[in-house]
Amino acid sequence: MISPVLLFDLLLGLSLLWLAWRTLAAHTLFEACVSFIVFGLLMALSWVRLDAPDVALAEAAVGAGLTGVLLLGALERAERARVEAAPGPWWRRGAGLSALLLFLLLAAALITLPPRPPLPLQEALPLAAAEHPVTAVLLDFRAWDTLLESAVLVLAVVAAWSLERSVSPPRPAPVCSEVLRSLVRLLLPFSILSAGYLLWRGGHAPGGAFQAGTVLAAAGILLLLSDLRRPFDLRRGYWPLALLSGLLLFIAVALGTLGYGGTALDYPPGGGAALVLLLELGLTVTIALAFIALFSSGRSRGDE
Amino acid sequence: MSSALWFSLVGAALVAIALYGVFAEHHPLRRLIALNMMASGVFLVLIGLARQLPGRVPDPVPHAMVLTGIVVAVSATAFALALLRRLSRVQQEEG
Amino acid sequence: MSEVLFIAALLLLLTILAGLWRVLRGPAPADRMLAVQLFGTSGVGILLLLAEAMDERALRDVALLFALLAVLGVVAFVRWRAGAAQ
Amino acid sequence: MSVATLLALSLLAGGLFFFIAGTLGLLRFPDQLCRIHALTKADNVGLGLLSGSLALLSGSWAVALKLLLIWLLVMAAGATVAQLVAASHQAGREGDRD
Repeated sequence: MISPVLLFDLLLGLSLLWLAWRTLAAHTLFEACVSFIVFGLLMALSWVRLDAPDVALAEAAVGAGLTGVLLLGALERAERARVEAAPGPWWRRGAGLSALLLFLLLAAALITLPPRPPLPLQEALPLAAAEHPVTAVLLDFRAWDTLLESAVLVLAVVAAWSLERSVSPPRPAPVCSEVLRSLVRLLLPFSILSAGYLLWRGGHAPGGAFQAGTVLAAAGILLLLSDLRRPFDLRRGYWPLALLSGLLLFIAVALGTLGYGGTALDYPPGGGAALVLLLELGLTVTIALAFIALFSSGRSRGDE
Repeated sequence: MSSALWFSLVGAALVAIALYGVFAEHHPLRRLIALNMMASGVFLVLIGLARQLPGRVPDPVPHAMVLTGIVVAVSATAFALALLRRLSRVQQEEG
Repeated sequence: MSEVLFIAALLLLLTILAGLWRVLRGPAPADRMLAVQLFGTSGVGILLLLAEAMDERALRDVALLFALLAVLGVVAFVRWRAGAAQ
Repeated sequence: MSVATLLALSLLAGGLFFFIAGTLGLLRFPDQLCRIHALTKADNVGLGLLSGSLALLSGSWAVALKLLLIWLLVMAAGATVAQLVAASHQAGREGDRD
């Protein structure tokens, strides 16, 4: 008899595929968005089954929360966009055929992949500045990647801002229900608490800046959506500095370590844990503010 | 077949389905959703491979890459949506 | 014990799929959005079951995030409806 | 098998019953907002029983507290969402888009 574990995994995988197909074949844009939100939920379950709790945490915040909000937020505009004519049957057949070919190639490669030897990384882990392996990779071994990632985030925000009309007053928000406001008042402290908890745990267990940042961003977006906070312009005042804090901290630490030991982002012995925590703090702020900025861009009166 | 290999294969199939979607759909928002789905498929392949290491602990490097990938994918999606808004506005002004 | 928990998780996954089949066949948008909320609850249930079965405490944090953020999509939906009605 | 395990198993069975009953309702009675409104409640009871069962199984107060917190959050969100969607449904009834 098939074990329940295997059955669960089989069913989960099949439902992912089915949902992917349903999302693409959806009749309305709204239907596609809703299917994709449920798809994100099932993806989070798959990460769990693959022993990737860090990824599951990020997916729970991103897939089940942020992406849905972004897509539904753009729906009103997207429905009005004029689109080119639907591709013809031959084009579709060609696309289907190349998709099938791609799948066969990928599947053959995955099945015939030789077993991999254990990683040399395991030996280096005790030397890392963080106990948790994923955090160690993100902020110690491959800290350069994370530095560049925060640069990408800032770049995306700048690009989105550049597409907007310049000075435009915020759109007066429609009156929102009092029930929602009281829920948000209830959820907000919990969200901030959870973000802090995830950040603190990141050093020795699944969690960290990515998860904490997305949770904070989701809380901020909820705050904006419920009209408890007037929409504010992240381009004014000290906000840009806060948005850049992760990137700036990273560059500062890189320069500091360069001056201290000769190699950028090679932490001095004993000081690694503190530096990693500092970087995570900055990264959390950058991720949270970048997502809030990306969400609220294009939502002012001149744009609608 | 191990669970890890199974999920990798599902990831590969997702990439293929999404590829079809990117080419066969004509609405930009649907294409964007298909692209996001393709990213999910790629992540699934990566994490599945990370799980296939000997021993119980998965390889943390793909996990870190996927975490970075998720954040970058969301910001790219948000930027694409900003482009879409702009497109629809320009079309509206042209009448 | 973990086998029993996996069977329970499997049943919850089946309820999501059954509900999905209904939803995708198309009642009004509001129904769909409520159903998504319902799947969120089942998802939380599955995560809690797996946390115990796989002995991985981080999964309870994932469930916590699900519970915290489930409301986001629905709020965006309501705002979209309000915006479209104007 | 200890009394606690037995109790946990029966709570688990009860929780699953409510989840399945809710889904059967969803399959049997489509298109009606009030039905789904009632179904979300069935789900919340199901999650409550499930959390109780898992709290007993884990045998740790910290875990039990976290499960309680999650359950309360889900219930608060569920109630609000049902209210919001019902209101939006009421408002949008004249000109439905689908």
